Amino acid sequence: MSNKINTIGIPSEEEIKKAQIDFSPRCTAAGRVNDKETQKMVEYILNFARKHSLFVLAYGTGCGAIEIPATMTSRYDAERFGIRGAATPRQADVLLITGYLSTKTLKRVIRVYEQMQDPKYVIAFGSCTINGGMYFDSYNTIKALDRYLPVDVYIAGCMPRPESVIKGFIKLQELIQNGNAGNGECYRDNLDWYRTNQQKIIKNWDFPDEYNW
Amino acid sequence: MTREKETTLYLGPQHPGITGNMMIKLKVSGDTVVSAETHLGYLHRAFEKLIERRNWLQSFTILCRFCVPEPDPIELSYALAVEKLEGRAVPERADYIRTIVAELARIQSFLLWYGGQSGSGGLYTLGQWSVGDRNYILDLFEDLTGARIYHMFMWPGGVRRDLPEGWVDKAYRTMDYLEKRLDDYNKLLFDNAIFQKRAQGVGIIPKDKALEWGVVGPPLRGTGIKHDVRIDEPYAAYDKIDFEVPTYEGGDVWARALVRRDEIKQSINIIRQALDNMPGGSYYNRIPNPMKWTVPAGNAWAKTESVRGEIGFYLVSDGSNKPRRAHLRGAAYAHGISVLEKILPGENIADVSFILNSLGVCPPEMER
Amino acid sequence: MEGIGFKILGALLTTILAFVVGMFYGGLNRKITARTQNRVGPPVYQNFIDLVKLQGKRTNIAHGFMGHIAPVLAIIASLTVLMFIPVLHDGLWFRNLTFKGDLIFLLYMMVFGSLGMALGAGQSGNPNSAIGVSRGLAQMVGYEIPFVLALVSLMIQFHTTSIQDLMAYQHETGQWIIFANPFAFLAAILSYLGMFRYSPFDIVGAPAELASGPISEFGGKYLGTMMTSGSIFAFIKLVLMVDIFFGGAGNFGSGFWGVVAGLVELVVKTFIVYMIPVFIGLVSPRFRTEQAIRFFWKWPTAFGVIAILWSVFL
Amino acid sequence: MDLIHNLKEVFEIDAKIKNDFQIEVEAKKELVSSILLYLKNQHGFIHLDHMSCVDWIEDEVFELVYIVWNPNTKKTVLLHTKIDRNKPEMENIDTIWDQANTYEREFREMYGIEFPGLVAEREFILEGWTEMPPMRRDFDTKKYAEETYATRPGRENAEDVREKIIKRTGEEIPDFAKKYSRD
Repeated sequence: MSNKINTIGIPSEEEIKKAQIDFSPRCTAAGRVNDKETQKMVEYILNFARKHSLFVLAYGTGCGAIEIPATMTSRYDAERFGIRGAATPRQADVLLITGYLSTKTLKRVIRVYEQMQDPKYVIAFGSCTINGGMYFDSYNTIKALDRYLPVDVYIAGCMPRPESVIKGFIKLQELIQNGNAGNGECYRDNLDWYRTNQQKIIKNWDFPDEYNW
Repeated sequence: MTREKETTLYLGPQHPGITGNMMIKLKVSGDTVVSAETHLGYLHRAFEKLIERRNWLQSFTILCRFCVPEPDPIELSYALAVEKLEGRAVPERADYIRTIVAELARIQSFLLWYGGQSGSGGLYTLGQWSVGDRNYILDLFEDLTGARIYHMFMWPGGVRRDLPEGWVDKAYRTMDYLEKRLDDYNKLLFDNAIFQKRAQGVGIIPKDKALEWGVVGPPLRGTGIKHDVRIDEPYAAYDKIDFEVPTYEGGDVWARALVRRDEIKQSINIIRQALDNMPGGSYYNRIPNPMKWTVPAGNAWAKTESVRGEIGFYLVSDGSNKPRRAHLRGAAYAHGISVLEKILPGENIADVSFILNSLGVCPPEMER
Repeated sequence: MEGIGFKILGALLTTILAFVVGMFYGGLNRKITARTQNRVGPPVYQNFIDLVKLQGKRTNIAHGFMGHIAPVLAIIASLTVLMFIPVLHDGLWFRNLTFKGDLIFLLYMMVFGSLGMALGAGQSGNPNSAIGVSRGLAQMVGYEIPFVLALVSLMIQFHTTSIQDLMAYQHETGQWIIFANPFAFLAAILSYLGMFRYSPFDIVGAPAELASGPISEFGGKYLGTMMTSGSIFAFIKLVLMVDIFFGGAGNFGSGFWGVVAGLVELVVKTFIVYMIPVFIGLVSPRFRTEQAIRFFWKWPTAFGVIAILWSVFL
Repeated sequence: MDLIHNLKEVFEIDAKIKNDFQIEVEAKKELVSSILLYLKNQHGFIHLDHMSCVDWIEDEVFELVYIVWNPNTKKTVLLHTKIDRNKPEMENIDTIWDQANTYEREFREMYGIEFPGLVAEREFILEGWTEMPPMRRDFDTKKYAEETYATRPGRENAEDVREKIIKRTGEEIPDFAKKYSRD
């Protein structure tokens, strides 16, 4: 599998080396279950199904959520690509991070992400998930989402228009078909790295008692 | 009925029925809500802190993101407050354009409300229609301001640009189309016996308490109290335009829905009048170089009528090129927390989302 | 023609038919919904894709033993009921285990699937599931009464507890029971609205209220199995309706072409019946639980009582 | 204008007319709750529009603003008061208006102003916050954000982002975007 960058927002390998920072762990093909060499036909069919049946979790984490109704309804109609809403994380495939994440929401988003079942995908909306956007100096929002959750596709813009949202979904579909999307395993393998980052900003990890089902 | 065991139900932050990223902690006995508690902070971006670091014009990029479904009234409140502080005059044409933009914002937000209200009640068809048709309004915005949602259009001293060529005709056509469609919507929603059953007698705000509780906007007019900032303290060109403010008695979800149904027609009427009587002349009383632009020290309180009620800005200047303090009074500030906690107990859990939508609870403007 | 191998083949064919038709109807529902809502909508085979994806999920979480067994119970229930429904009148292939008392048997078995789901949802610990289950059971109490009344009125009127006999009667006289006892039909179709759980009776899994109710905690293959069971159940309900009230399908002999013609007739008839809950669902908001029960105990029950009186005195 | 007269008479404070609809009053912090009660009960200012807080760090004070509105006369009163910034404490008025509770919780969290008698959870908007109350002016949000959150490195040169993307992924610039390109 090539090391081609699947998203625009993440800097390339050379850039990372140049900047001397450790960015999100990159999963190699060996770490993936959907290795195309082994179960070629089955995986092809499954990937086809995965690609055309994306259940999006109904969680508007930020202001980008205002374009989701527009994307889902009659003019743009995302359902023709098999994209539909799912009410709970157990049923969902795609987690949309619609914009900035405050630390309080990030805690819930992590929880939600961990409740979702593999393969699961993350689409990040808007410039604020890429580099903080206009909230670059805000004390309560995170600046680079892929430090805390593995992101499959970034959609740039503030806020992205429904057309670009659909473009993002199509990009995700391409990645799924090629077996390059779905970073659930990657997240589990590098859980320490992600946890360290998460715990740096979320000081209070407790959930209410009734939350633990 | 015997006392059942109470269950704690977390409505949100991830929940299809919530009107934004917030959480309502419900104590439920059977199907009845015993107590409700609003939890906020999921959308806190520290806007007011950030505005203290931006200059007067840069603040606009942040302002419109206060409340996503209707950014324009917030921009307008801020612009009015700055104009009050500085004493800057606004050309008459700008006033009319502002009126049109504010009313278009109102219509698009009402169309979104149609979707929310009917969707939370289980009628998804109407939401698909109205949110789809909302795109026509957003198209008008796009032609006028260059963006669908966030416009940053109404600046201190007027508006950012003049009406583009052909825009007026397009606006007329869109209004005609919408008026036709509204009949369909109303047939589907308001003539529906099940919706009437669901909405009547639910989420009642008592008339004698409404003002004291801080209820504003359509929920207030739904209790029969006639209060509208557009009439009480006219801004923009509302004092030159003839329109009515509908009120209904009852204070329940049904009355609020009726108020909104009538208001959207009034908005169309206002836009038509404003387009008819559009004066010529300048649209912008130019401000000096924004980086050096200072506003005299003082404080100002300006409010406008948004879809969900009055939106006010308390603005303090210390004479520098940055606001000292800009504090938004969101329309939903009282609705979403204290009013909700008062009216939810005793209701059915099926109606929680219904009531949330009819109050127009919008979390980002509560926590900013 | 009555060998055991033949029976098994028939059972398999019935299952496949029920699965395919049920899933396609789900897709058609989505397509028709989309067209009503001014949209293009997903392809009609979308439900199959969804199912493959759900079964292809790499991780599946179950909350305890009942969470694991609940979808199995649901699908067993639906397959069992399917075996006792005469799908075609003449087609011996699709008769399966039909026996003389199947109408009474069905009344019991049709509850079974919901109970399995209830048990599984109860163990997940999610309050949404628990509330959804209690709502579902309450609603079931609501719609079962008119449904039972309707069927009982038919049993009284035609002195039989066998669906096959009802079909034979309709075939012989040429008069559908919808005309012979219209009130029974009204009671049954109204309780069907509740059984299908489309608006206005989708209170069990109401998204805006309870996330998705009992199935909140089911994902992956569990959800897929639930979905399959739901599709088969939808088919069963439709076939039962057609069998009882619309003269059944397949009065063209038991030859190959007779069976094919019968299946075509079945699909046409069930589709028409299916459109009733779909179109009502498209334009109705959701009832509250107590409103739904009150509704069922008012009009459909009244129709059911009238149907019984009708069958006794006519 | 008997409101201004009455305020002068009862509380010995000067009210001044701000504009057609607004009257501005400045009062000592001890008087605030009685003035608000008086306005609410005697003059029909039954609607609490807004409460605000301004940090005047130079003068070492917090300025609290209460904005009340009369639905009959359509007049607004802005009541200002100043409290000591080093030991910020203010009377709790949620017995007069319930919704003041929320504002006061917010000020307690954002400015560290204590309201004795305020019954509510301390955490309102922030969660697990250990720094100084963030809306105080001496809290540097940019510095905090840079220290706390991982940031993505910015551009190194002024190269057009679009060209960079082309080089990296081989994507084409759409036609409509070409006219905004630099060359």
